Amino acid sequence: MTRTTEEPLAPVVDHEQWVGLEELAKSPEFQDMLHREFPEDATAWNDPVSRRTFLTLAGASVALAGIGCSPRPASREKIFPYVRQPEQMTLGIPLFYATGFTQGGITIGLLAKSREGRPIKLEGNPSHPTSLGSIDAIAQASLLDMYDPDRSRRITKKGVDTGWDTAVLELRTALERLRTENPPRAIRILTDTVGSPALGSMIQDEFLKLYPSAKWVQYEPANRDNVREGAKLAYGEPVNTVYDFTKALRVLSLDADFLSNGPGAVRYTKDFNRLRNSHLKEGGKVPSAEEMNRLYVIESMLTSTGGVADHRLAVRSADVEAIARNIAKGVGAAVQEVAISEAAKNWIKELVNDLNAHKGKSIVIAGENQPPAVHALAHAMNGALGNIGTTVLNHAPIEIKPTTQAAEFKELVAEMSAGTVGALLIIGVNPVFTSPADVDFKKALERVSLTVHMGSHSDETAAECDWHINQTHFLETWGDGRAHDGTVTLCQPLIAPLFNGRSPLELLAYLVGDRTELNPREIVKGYWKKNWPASGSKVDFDAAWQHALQEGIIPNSASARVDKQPNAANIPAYTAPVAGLELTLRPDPAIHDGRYLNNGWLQELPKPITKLTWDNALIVSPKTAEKHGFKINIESTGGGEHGRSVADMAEITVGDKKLKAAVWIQPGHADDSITLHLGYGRQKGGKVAKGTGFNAYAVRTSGAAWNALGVKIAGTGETYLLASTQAHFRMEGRRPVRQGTLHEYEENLKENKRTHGKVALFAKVPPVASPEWRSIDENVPGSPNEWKGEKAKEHKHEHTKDDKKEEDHGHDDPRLIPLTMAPATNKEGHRWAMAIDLTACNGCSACVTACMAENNIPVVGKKEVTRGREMHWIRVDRYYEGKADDPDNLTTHFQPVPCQQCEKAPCEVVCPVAATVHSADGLNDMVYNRCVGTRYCSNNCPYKVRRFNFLTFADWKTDTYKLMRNPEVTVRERGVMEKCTYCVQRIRSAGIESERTGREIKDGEIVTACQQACPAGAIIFGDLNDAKAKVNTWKQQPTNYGLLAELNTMPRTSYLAAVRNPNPDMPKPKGA
Amino acid sequence: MSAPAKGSKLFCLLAEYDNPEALVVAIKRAKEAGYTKLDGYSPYGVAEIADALGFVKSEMATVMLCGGLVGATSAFCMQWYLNAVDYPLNVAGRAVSDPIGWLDSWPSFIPVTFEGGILTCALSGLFGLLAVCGLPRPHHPLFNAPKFEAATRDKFFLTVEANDPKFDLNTTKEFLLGLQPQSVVEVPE
Amino acid sequence: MAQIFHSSMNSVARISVFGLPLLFVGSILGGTIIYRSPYITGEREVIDQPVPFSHKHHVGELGIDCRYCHTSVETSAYAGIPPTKTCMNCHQQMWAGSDMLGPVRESYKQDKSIPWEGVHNLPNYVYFNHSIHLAKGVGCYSCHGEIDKMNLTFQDKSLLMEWCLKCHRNPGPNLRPKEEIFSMTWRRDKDHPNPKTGEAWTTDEIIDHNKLKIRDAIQITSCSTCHR
Amino acid sequence: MSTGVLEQHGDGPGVAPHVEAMPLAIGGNHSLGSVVDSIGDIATCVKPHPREWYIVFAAGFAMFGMFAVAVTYLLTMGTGIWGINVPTAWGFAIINFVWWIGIGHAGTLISAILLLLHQRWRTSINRFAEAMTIFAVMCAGVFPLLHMGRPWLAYWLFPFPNNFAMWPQFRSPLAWDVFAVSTYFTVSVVFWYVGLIPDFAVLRDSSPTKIQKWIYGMLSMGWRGSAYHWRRYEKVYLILAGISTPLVFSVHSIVSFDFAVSIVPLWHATIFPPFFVIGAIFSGFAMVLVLAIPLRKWYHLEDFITDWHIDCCAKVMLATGMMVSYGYFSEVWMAWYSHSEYEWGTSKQRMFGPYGWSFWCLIFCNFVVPQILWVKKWRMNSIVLFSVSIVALIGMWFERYVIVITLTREYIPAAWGRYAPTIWDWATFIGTFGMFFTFFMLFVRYVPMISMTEIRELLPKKSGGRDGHASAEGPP
Repeated sequence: MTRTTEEPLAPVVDHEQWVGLEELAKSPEFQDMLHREFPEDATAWNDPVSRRTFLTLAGASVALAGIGCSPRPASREKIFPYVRQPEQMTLGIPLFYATGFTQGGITIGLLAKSREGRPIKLEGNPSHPTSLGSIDAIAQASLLDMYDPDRSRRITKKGVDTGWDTAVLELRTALERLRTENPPRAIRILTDTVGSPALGSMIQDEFLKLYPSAKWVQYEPANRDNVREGAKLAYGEPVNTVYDFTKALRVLSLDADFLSNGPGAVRYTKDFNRLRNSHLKEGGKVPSAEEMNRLYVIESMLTSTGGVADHRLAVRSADVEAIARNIAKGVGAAVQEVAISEAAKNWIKELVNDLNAHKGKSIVIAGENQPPAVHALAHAMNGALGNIGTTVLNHAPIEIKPTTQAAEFKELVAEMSAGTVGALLIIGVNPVFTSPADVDFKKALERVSLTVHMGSHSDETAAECDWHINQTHFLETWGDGRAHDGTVTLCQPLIAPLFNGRSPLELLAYLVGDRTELNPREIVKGYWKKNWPASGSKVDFDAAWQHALQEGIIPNSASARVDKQPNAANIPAYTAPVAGLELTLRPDPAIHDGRYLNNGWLQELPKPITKLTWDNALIVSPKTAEKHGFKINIESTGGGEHGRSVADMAEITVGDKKLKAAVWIQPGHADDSITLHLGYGRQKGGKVAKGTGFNAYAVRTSGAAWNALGVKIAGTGETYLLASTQAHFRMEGRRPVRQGTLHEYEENLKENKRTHGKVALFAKVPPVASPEWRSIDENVPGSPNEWKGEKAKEHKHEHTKDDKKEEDHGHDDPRLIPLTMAPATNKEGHRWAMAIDLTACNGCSACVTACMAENNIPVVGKKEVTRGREMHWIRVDRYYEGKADDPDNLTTHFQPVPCQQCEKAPCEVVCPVAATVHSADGLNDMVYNRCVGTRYCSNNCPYKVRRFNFLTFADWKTDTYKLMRNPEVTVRERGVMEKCTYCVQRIRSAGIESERTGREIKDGEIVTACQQACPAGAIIFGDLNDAKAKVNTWKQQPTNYGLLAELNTMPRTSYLAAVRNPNPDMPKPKGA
Repeated sequence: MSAPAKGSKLFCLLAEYDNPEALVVAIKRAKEAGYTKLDGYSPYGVAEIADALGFVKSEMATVMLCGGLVGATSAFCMQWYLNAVDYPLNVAGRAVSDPIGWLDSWPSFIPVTFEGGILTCALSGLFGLLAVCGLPRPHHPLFNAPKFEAATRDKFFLTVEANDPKFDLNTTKEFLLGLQPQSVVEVPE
Repeated sequence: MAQIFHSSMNSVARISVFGLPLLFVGSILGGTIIYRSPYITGEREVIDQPVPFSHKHHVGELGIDCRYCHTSVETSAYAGIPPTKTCMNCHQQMWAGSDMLGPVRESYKQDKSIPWEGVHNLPNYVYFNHSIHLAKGVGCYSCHGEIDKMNLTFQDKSLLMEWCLKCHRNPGPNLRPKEEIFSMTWRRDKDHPNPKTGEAWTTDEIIDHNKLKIRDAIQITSCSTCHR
Repeated sequence: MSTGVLEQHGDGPGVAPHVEAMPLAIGGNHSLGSVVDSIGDIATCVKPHPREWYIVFAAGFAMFGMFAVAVTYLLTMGTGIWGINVPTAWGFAIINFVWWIGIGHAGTLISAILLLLHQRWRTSINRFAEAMTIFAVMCAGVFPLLHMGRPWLAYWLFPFPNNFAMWPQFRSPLAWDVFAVSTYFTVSVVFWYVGLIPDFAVLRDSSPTKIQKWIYGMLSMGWRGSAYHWRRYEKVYLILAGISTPLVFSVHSIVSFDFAVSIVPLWHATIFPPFFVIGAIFSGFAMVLVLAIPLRKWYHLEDFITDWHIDCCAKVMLATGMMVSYGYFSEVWMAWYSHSEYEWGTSKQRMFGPYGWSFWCLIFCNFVVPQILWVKKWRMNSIVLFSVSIVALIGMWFERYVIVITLTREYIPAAWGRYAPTIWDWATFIGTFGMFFTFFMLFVRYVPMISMTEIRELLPKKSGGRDGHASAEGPP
């Protein structure tokens, strides 16, 4: 039942399959169920979808049976079989459907896993160019949005429920009146960036045609205006630039967090890591500096991209342009040099040389929050470096209508204020919340006679509009979209709309009227029937359509290439930014522009760098904080470093706008710069969103959408409790993360024969019990230290002439003999193991959300996070090396830590009830139903990867969440320990599959959820007993080491040290 | 307390002393006189009285040793059987599939073995003591005797039981009165 | 000094003192017996169903194959409770007017499930998989008993963990040739001989015949085999 | 009931002890009967109880009520109401468990070890020290139970023939704990009760009312004081003392295994068992003094609990206080000498990290303050001694706090955290004081708090006693 053996299937979408749930949702019983606070027996839901009930539900009642509350048979459950069973469905076997998740007009292809008609997990679509099988944290977590109980469930007119038919009729009448008025009153449609061809065509070709007075405006706060404007400056048209990192040996990022934010981040991370591979080449050679890419980053706020950079220069965001001009000049673009700091000059000198030495094999990429000039400069540099057409590919824009959104939006508000707009249809956006502070959208809205809001939530905008129509989630309806390179992506529904929502396509189709196709499926199919990309041969549309649905993409539909060289002439003249504090606004790494604020998975996801959860903050550098007297008090109470930080509050003043917010001190941040993430501080976000963070839109003006200068900040004397899951960032000389440069790697490999090729540099921790490499290596077949049972003890060395030296006798060192009385177990059968490549990991945390979705991990809330009780089974530890106040020379390390599945697991030996023991294939099993909750195992886990249900963390009450849960994983009740299991449910399913058919499990057949999600490909999983397994080739790398392996825990998870490729000619940090 | 009612069976004769030394002398004399069903009563344990009675070594040590050994052995065997034979689980690599090899982790079983031994030893001591002494016996003929309550306070008593082969009410009473008691009373059954 | 207690108190006291430990041990043993009793496990307890479906009639007398209704038993964890449609396949013609089948027709007409009472209920943290048991040669009979003789279905075995473990520790006795998986009458005796030897099947012969190895006890008694 | 002969004084039977040269074990001019009157009459309520009894009992009972509230809330909500979190998965519950069980150890030690060591001064204090043991173990015992995530499944820790065929995992120190603590409790109760049988017989015979006679009569099991019974009784008592001695060591060793068997830096240390046992004795004697000093004043028991007793306890405290201090030194030394980054790093965190104050607090309480006891004058001063004992109790609590708090900063710096108790931690902790004092005050009221039998044995021969010479088994 794993994905690799399962062809994604197109669902049978005759109404029959979905009718059950649709009708059910209308039934009073269901409504009762949803509204009842304490459903007595949520399993007895008379519904075909839950017919197999949710296996996870009865944990509590069963456990209570144990103490005699109900000594009678475990449970007498009712069974509700189908009346007519859908043909392709087999109970208990998941189906995968290709679909897509859209944000900012760009769609990433997904495979949605469905169990008994419920989507339970989203995975990347390997055929999709933006995904290639991986997924980012936000797309992963969008599953939870669908099941969000706070979603709007009705269609209302001025707060009063109306039906769909009434709504459509009334709206049509109203629009018709506006149309026929003389002169016709203006009608406006406001959407976010639309990349969906079907929707675009619906708006442009049908709606706008029917209503000539109508206009379509797109606006979203985290828009790509600067990118488009920059492209226009360089090419005269808004081309869509796609980068090919698989060929780029040198990369310069100008404030671009291209690895974790923006279109194609998943694909770019994948591509970037193709060349960021420290694995030995043929003949056991360390890759040379020319075989590995090198990343230079100039940015203000430390990002995931900056975290993995080989060289990073921290400057104010506003100062990037000046540096960019000088670099551009250096690489030969036709721009003028401008004055920059001495340090920056030194820094870019070698950078420029390096770039010049890699013409056609480099990329310069600029961030979305940089002004158009910087984008134009980046294009100019790429042009000068000969990258256009090799690593930098320009395509026709993928937006249906590329516009300058901020300007359009301002214009719209002006029209509205003037009272000329008769009707405004707001579809899927929340401008009341997201409009810049100097654009009073809310007030302007009052002057519009007909306001219609379509959205998934009854949000701030819904409250101000006459009409509210609840919108479907993308998993509930048909749709299409375009990948970052323009490839058309088809989105299938996985379930009938849970709350009877309607899709924008449907709404517009009804408003246009006189259409034969009113059903979203018909609309999308109809559109593509007409617009199927032309190809040489004649196409049977139905077959091609079916195939495209299965693949999730329409083949060969990427947007057309634009072959133009950039022109540096249009780059506006340089004006030096004023000195002093700047405020940089950015979309939040988890909740983006605020639309996911009610998503618990994203709220609780520790942000890649700050590790903050549930809040945003004014992020400043240590020096700036010192200057203004801000500090963070790690409280000695509660979670402390592991959750509880009391930050000073400050008030920032941007022009005449003020905002009070907490200050977070971030090493690596540029001085005199403040970063604030958008999206928090919503009034009507929902239960989860309530009371979290500070509204950055309050200080965002249309003139300074991303970057404001002349900002003032002053402490207010108040404090604010922030929940950061990791405040301690030093390694304390312990080196949990081992790292080095390519050069050091090579040198050490030469010198260290004694350690059988292990790189001592990466292993500077004093031995505690036995040498770490031994305990790791003996598990690896083919390694010189492979366990050979008793023979290993009497190992007699065949002396050759060259190895008479003392240091060649490593294995005679008594310390090198494993100090254990217990011989290794589990030598036969499967031995599951994992390796994590720290060179590749950029801390994006997609693995964390994937794990939450796969393993039914509860969200605990801010209060519990501040008490150190977050439940993530895999956490990404983040360390800094270097001085906190020297941002340019601060090295950041990311280390994902799941359960290490130790062979001699310290947790097991201390459990008094054998609730955690080893399985025959070497997994550290955690048996939730046996656990009595002594928490001793957690104490004894040196990695601290065990998580405890201190309170009832799992949500047993919300019905929609019950639908979402993975039925293959027990939902843990209060008082039970839990932890990473290597996704044992996947291993067991594959095991049953292989046992049933009498074949072996193939390498790569089982992928863990974290591995599957990881865009960087930093995680590999497989069978140690399969000598050809990829995990074994990883583990034989000299950089392989076990975290705390010196404790003799013999972890099955090991790490490959982070190897960087710094430029040896770059200026060294002071005092180094 | 009045003299025993006529017709009721006699249990013993009870002689009262106010110090242990006198009681010891009296017991020795009675033993010499050939009485066998003798007992001495004191408010606290006096070694010489038991010695004089010829009860030199008690059996309790054996009882408790056996109890302790049984407990310790069964505790060890229980652990081995439950964790190695009945459901041998691989705990932190400290187990191998064969039950004998599993004994390699015997040090882990010592604490429970020890505690098991101590527990059964103590319990066999308590219940053994009660059983061997014929306790609990809240009702006893001696409690019929007047003044016997002083046996727990400050008096020392000698009893010659009526079922002693040499017992004869009058001669024995005479004999006892010759041992300088503070009083001699007849104790009915 | 007067006697405080009547002489009968001697016996009372002794019985209480020496009886207490016995009572303690006895109550534990009693508890373990009660918790294995059919009262607790629900073994052999006949449960009323909305429609008095008789396996005896359908399986024993009509000889319908298990898989006609329990379609996914060979491929999925769940055997599958048949949809109403399956009932109606026959009962549109047969017994079409019978009162007993009223709820079935109602279900079909109103598109509403028949609320069957679950008979074999496992706790939700137990992940039992039908398909692998059948594939390895464990017949329906081993867990469900003589279902062909049951009027209303009942649970034939205790379904206690120790019962599961008994077979997981030594699956041999419960194996049968793959042709006989669904047979209710096949037994491993001389009356059902191995055609090759003419004797009763041995475990090894069955494993050879089925061409699927049986994993050893250590593997299939690992906790995560059933609990995840 | 002490055994053998006080040979260090060279007294043969019948020779009057050198009372002048010896510290006074019994003051005043007591006879066999007056001992019964002065001690037994308290238990039979012939003597009125002082006002302080009512105050302490009422306060204790009120706190006990708070305990009930805290436990109810705990069972309703889960252990999350406490301050525990993921690096620090054990908090107050385990601190309190170790602390209470350590206190309990002094009772057994006084009863058993001092009996074996022929220390006459144990006699006056052993009975209430044993009672203290039992109640302290009860207080200790509730914590491991309550700290479980699912306490209703606590019975899974016992090997009973269950129908899921699962057994306890006997390699876990917690499984050992279950056996150690339950054995310790059972044996302590047996030991205490065996000692009480003759005293119950005394109360049976001396109590004024019929109902008291009936109750004490039942409790005394019909004890008559027969010489045969005495001989067996004394043998059993001696062996119980003999097995209790290793039991005490084993129990606190096993409690220390909870830490020492783990791999947490500074927990994984061979010094833990002796270190814990000594610490237990230290805190136990402090608790004995905290109880004895007011009790002897309120009940006018100066004749039985003399200054000599108090002085002996104080000296034991001083000695054990020095031993635990050696333990603190040794821990730091070994951490440094081991050259292990984790051991030494954690030591530095312990001393100078966020919880450094608690380490220095413990050094102050357990090392600095007991130095006062070198001075005899201060040892003899009830108020000073009482205060030092209270400080020692606090210090020993902090010792366990420091140990548990080690979890906040151990191997992986990224997983470091903090720990702070919540109001419910405190309520549970203080609640166990209520439980302790409620039971202890009831004990004082209804059970002879000093062993009359043994005191009478200790009286000089001229008063009808045996000079403390026992009668376990005479020469053959």
